[in-house]
Amino acid sequence: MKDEVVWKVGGQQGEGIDSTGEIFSLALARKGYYISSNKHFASRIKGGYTHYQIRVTKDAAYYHGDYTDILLALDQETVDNNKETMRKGGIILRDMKEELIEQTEYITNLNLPLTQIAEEIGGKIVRNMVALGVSAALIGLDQDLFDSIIEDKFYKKGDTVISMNKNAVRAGYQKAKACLIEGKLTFPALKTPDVVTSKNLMIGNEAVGFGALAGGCRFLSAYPITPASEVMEWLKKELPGVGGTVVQAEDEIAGITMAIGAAFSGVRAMTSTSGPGLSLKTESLGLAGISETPIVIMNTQRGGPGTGLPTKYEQSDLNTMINAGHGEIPRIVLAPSTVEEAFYMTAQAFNYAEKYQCPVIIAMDLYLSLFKQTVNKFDFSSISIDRGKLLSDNEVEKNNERFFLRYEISEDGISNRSIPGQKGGVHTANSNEHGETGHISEETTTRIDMMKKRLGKLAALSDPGFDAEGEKEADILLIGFGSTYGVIQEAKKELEKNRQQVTHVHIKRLTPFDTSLIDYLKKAKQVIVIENNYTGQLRRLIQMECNTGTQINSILKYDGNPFTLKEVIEEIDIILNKEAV
Amino acid sequence: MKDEVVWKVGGQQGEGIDSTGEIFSLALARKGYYISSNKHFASRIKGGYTHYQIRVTKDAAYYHGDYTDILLALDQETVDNNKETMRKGGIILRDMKEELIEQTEYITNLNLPLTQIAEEIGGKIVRNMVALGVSAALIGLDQDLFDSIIEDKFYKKGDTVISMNKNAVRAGYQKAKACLIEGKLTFPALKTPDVVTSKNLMIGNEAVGFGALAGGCRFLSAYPITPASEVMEWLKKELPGVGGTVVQAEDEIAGITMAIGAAFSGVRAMTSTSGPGLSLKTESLGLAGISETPIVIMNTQRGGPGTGLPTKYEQSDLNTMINAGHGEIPRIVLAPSTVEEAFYMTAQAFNYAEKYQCPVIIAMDLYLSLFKQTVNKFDFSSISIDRGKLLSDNEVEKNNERFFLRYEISEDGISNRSIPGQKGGVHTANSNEHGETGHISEETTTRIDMMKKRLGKLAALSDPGFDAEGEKEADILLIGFGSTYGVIQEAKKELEKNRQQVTHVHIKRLTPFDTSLIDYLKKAKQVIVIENNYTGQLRRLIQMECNTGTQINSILKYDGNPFTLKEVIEEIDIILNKEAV
Amino acid sequence: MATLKDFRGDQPTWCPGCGHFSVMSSLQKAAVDLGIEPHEMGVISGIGCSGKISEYTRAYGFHTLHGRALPVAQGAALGNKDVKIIASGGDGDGYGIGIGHFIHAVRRNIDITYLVMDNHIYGLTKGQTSPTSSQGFISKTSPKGSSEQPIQPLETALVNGISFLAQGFSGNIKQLNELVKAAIQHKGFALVNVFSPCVTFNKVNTYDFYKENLIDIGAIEGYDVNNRGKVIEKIRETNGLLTGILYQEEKATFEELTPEFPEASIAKQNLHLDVNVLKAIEKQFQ
Amino acid sequence: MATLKDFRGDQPTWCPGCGHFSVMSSLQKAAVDLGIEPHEMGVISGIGCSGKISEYTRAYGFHTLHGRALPVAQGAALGNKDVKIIASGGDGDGYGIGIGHFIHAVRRNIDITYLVMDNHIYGLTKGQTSPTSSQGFISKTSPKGSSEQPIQPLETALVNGISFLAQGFSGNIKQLNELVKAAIQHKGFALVNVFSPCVTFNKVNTYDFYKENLIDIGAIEGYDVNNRGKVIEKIRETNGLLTGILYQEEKATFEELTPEFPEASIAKQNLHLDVNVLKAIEKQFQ
Ligand SMILES: Cc1ncc(C[n+]2csc(CCOP(=O)(O)OP(=O)(O)O)c2C)c(N)n1
Ligand SMILES: Cc1ncc(C[n+]2csc(CCOP(=O)(O)OP(=O)(O)O)c2C)c(N)n1
Ligand code: SF4
Ligand code: SF4
Ligand SMILES: [Mg+2]
Ligand SMILES: [Mg+2]
Repeated sequence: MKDEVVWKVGGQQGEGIDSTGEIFSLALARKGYYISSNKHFASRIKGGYTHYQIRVTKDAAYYHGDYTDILLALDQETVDNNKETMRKGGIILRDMKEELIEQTEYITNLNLPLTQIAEEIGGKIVRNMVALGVSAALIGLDQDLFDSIIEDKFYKKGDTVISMNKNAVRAGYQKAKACLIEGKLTFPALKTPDVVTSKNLMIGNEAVGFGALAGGCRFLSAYPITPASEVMEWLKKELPGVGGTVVQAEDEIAGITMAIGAAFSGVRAMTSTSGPGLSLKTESLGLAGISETPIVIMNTQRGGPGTGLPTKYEQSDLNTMINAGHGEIPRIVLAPSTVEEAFYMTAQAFNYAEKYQCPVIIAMDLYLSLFKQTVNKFDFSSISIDRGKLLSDNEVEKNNERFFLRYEISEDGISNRSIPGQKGGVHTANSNEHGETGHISEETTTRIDMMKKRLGKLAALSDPGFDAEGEKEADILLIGFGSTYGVIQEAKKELEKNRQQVTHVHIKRLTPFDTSLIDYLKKAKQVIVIENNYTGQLRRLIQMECNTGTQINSILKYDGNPFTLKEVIEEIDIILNKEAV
Repeated sequence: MKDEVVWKVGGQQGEGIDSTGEIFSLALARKGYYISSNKHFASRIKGGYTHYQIRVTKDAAYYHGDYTDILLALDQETVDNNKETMRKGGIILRDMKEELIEQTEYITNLNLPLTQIAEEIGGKIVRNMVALGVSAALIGLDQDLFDSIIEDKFYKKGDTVISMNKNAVRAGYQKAKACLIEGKLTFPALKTPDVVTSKNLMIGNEAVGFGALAGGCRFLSAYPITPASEVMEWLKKELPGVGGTVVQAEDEIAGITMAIGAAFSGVRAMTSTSGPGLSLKTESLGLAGISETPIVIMNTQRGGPGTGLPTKYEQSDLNTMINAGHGEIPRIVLAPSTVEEAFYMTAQAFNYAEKYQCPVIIAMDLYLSLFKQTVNKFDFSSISIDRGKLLSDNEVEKNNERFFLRYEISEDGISNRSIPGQKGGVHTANSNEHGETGHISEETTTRIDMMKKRLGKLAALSDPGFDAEGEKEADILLIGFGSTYGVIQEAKKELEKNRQQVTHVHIKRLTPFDTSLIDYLKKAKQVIVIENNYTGQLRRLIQMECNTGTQINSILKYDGNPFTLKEVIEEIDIILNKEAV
Repeated sequence: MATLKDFRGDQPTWCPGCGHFSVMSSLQKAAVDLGIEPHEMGVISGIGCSGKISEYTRAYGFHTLHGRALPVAQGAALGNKDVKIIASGGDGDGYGIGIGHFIHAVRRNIDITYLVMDNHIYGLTKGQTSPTSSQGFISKTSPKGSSEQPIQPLETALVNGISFLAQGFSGNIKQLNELVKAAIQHKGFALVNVFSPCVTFNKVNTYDFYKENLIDIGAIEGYDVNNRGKVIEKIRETNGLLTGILYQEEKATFEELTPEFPEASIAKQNLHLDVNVLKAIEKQFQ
Repeated sequence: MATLKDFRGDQPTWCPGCGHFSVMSSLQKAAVDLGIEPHEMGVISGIGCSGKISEYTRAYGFHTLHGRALPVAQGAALGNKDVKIIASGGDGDGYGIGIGHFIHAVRRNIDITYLVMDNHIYGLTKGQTSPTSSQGFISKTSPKGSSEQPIQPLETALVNGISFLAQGFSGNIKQLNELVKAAIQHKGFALVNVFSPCVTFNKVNTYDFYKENLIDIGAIEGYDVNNRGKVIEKIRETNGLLTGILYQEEKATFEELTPEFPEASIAKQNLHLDVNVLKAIEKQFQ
């Protein structure tokens, strides 16, 4: 029995690759398996090679795997592109008139007349269902695996369509089962999970949207952009149900400034975008900073710069998320490393924004944003809503000065907040330097006070800024952020097999940076930062923040694709060997 | 005799403070003196206290001085605001009916009936001329000091006006001279410069404009903003004369993208702005980077963030100039430290832009941009124009492939460039990742090649990135950038009086950073970075780039005003004493 | 009931005689006349001399960025529909850098009032040509005369479906006050364009110029304030030198047209959702 | 003389049936018809499916940023007036994020041609509501119907002084070719708005829809292509569903109106100035 199976379907865009992959993964998620997936697609609307890779695991995993166990190849291009990725014992399943089972030492070629079977049942349209049936049998699951999904998916289309699809699955299933029973084909079955609880299957953008909703967000204004649009699209459906609204803005600047306006009015507000949009929002980020308006900005990184590689993966917006904008503002940049974390961190982002009255950026990346992963059912009771120093109507009304001291100098640098409509709370929010009532001031003393207030207030943010697994005194310290989490985890396990002491630090908050990392840097023998960009932005950030003089190695990849585990291990080996010389 | 005089005129905006200061400094520049000046003004159009401080020195200086020797106070507010700044032996000159000379041990109060004298000659309008005459006498210069300027300034208004003004000067002059001669008043005269050659008197924005013109810039598109507008305004007057043009764009994004279009067409093109505008240009900076279009962007820093302190001085755009923009691009950021350098560096910026085919930012600040300084007459013959790999029509025509390889992979990462209209040069410039002809490509190998090409090409830039005055093995290493140059120079001299070995490193190129600084960091006993912002952006940049682990101290000021020498010295003392404990 | 004094904010630093004074007092008077309290109004301005209106008016204010008053104002209006939102700024702010937001705000028709102080110049940056400056206008950035045809904000607004359009003049504060009042009372996006002379930098579009050239629509026979086509024609004919309520219609707002737009102000929604509500939403992922 | 083949660039990846194919071939054919060589033309596009025209047309191309084709194009046109500059993009690109540049380009009247492929949808990002989508339009971002009135680019251009305005349809490539040709020949800013159906994401504004609803101005009696006011009226009457050259006039360009605008292309100016020229300029500082 196996702990995992990597299943992949490939073909041309428009051949239903996506929906096939989704049905497959949802079925397994309902059975309690963990799913990590990855897609390859071209930046065009129709046509072009595409594939959908799904790793099914008994235990939690956050990496879609280097190898393929079952390849469902809808055309020859899929075979050509993927045959090198086949793992020993794997099966390449092709749709061919001529049935064939060819077991080589390494893999099995399995040609089945999928189209023909489908046509007998109801048409080529159910071909992928036949293939799913074959897959279920190979993995060792039941033939009713997809039944409930078929029912959900086609309930509007009626019983005929439903039973046609179910039949297609069964036909494929029986075909494969027969081969297995007859011993023409061998494939070890997948172990069942220890605890069988069905899981959520979702993309990171949905998790961000849902996290926002659960975290009290009631307003989103944004402009469409790949790979961020799903946040807006999802919230457009869901926010009205909880008393909120979504505005499709005319551009990214309007996207953020409308959100700032809504936040000023007292609403938890957000905008979502990707690199080019973030660049356009740069000036307005400063507005939120100096006016101390709490907003949340989701930025999902894609291949840059310029229009770059809009449908490819990269982690190259770190510098700009942390630094962009003239002058100096307080900001918080959170980097979730899994889809699950994207949910909770987004909810938390709104608390941070209101508590510290500053912009909070959620740093996602295309991998986290777009590829479906399983997530344990959410613990909604763990989500609290803390509005910080936002005063109630009654509290504000107590003020009987002419102006409310919206920017009152206080010990922690955070001032009480009133919102339009509240009696006693009149003030001017301002992008100009201002005094305590918010009115313009160019006094040097005021300037100094306000700078200290704004830039000092995050000092109180003492939550840990990274997760560390392993000891400080490590042979190897691996550091990453964002969606490299899964692959670094597996690299750590691999290296530990050689009895090396490996510590994995994953940075969760890029700024304010948690400099307790210094201890790890000083004690580790080898420090390696693993990230998907050219210049080593995270490494350089660590150098700037920690200033330890520690020699830090980089493992970088910037070709638009995530690391494979093999690449990471090889690069680590090179670094270790270099040192050994 | 004195080596320097600090002269200051103050009053309400609209009282001719500016023109008084300008006539004064121009007269002295013509006599070969060096001028450093500083203005204080409010962010409003009329009214509000303002002053103009001018330091006249026999030898070159780049700092306007801490103290005042002659204060021309047009109102009581000026006296109140400045009396603490008076240097021993100084004179406060007031316009009062009642004549008075009151010599205290520390200063002299000199009340003269300036208005009355002016009215006798031709009206209150020449009051400031009377005051200038007084000033000339006090400093020990001739009464015809202002004659040529009066002639230049009023030549359109005719002889009556000219002689009225000259008479006003003389009247003031004689009044003061009489007091001096009679011994009622003492003030040591100013030494004459060793070499009497008249100098240019200009603001940094004019120097940038002129440097651009001399450096071959023929197109500027920009949007008005304080303190950058003078670049556009000056070039609007001057570019047409040399075959260029200026477009006032509808916003900053159009400002930079029009310049990119013009650069694409083969013109040396530029945009000029300040912080908020730079923030808006962030996305387009990336366009220039990935499309390898050579453009120059002048950013003059003012008080940030947001609208901030638009008429105040700060050095807080460093982070954003270096980092802003999603994804990764090659960029050069040059930081002139004097008005003179602003001229030569701007000219050079166009060579860099074309040689490396990337955006070049000129990092100015409000102090450098707006306050008049003397500059030695320019050595125009030192300016060369190097268009890099821009091919001639003939060279391009040799290509008979269907497409020109605009992004050809080459050893130095820089490709030959053709421009529209050139036969044989057809290609697509692109903000998407692209292959050698410029057409979109998502191939991983192309991506890797292009990233290496773009981000590697600045490796060849080996010009020194900083100026060092002093030894590497210093007791104290002072580091700064931009307009702190002058005050750090004088601090070095002060400290050297105590026999301390002081080295002053002034960073001239913020990126690519010249890491030969590492040597200095490692060898100095004390490292102190002096800069005008809150977070120590230059210090942090050095930490990131040099990663030496050296303890670096910061001296920071962020109240909107430049450092005084006194502040710098005091802060250095605190640091040194802290260490001593 | 609030009085004029209640609406006075910081001490203005505009040049004596600046047209912006009248716009500000018209707004303050309109609020008093309409029985609005300072805390029930939000004045959201861009950057420019004009933008300082949010400093000088005592109300909830937001002095935003150059060109961005409108989107901030729209966000604030959607966030709390119980507050009267006034967006405000200059010609450069609104019709130069901000023209994109302007057109989209017009067609979006959210319930706000937009006051533009149109002095045909960039005042705060000390006198550059603005998008409403006439062709040939001489300034620091067009020392030999501007080469561009001025933008036509009134017509642009009309063709893109504006539901309330008025134009006033700082030299006629009585009328201006009425226009601002009507604009605030209008449901939907209401623009009041005000000729508000810059006495320091614009020596062409002066008080005298407007006194001589403005035509009040009251004086035009058969002027039909509900006929969009005819209004456009009239504006074209008179080179835009009209004053009064130029166009008005009843029109559904964005809020009304947005499905399920919350009845109660969004700012007052309960953020603490029942776990069952969240679980019901979660179902779609299972 | 260049042939159609000379203008073919990269292999298009548009969906089969996409309206953008016709716009591209019309441009290529117009260039051939006018005897323009590929190296004498610059195609400057924004980002969108439409923006890919600069990939698929063999000419000097610049595939810029979303919404920024126009300023880049204007810069390029001013830089070298001997090259024919074609700016191009989609409705989202040009009338959404880019509408500000559009209006200012119109009033600036630099000599370029602007081709907008208007499919009333955001194509490349997979089907969101665009600024020209009709009210009530259903898409991913307006699942219950859009709440905004569509933008009116034709009228907006006309009221702001456009000197050439045409509208075509991808289903009528013969006419489209003529329109593009006329636009290129026009001196000044020329807009060709093209109804260019997105067969994948827009099921409302289809070929059939346009075939049924478009009126050619050739079929309208007494249509006066020089009467701006009347043209605006006509567009309003027909809800903009007109094709043909809708408006044209001779008008001085920005280049002509700009004092001392260089005679020779700026790109060809000598950059090496004589020291005496520089010294003469330096005098002002002494
Ligand atoms: C992004 C940005 N660009 C430019 C500026 C500089 N700026 C401040 S106000 C202004 C123009 C003011 O003109 P207008 O909007 O007409 O207002 P007025 O001063 O005439 O009332 C400009 C360009 C800025 N603050 N921010
Ligand atoms: C600054 C920025 N925002 C958003 C995007 C994402 N984006 C790419 S194309 C596009 C819209 C395309 O629509 P349209 O301009 O109508 O062209 P079409 O694809 O319909 O031809 C958007 C929003 C981007 N690339 N850059
Ligand atoms: S500069 Fe002009 S607009 Fe600004 S305050 Fe003065 S008069 Fe008013
Ligand atoms: S998505 Fe629409 S616009 Fe894009 S290529 Fe396909 S049909 Fe054309
Ligand atoms: Mg103005
Ligand atoms: Mg479109």
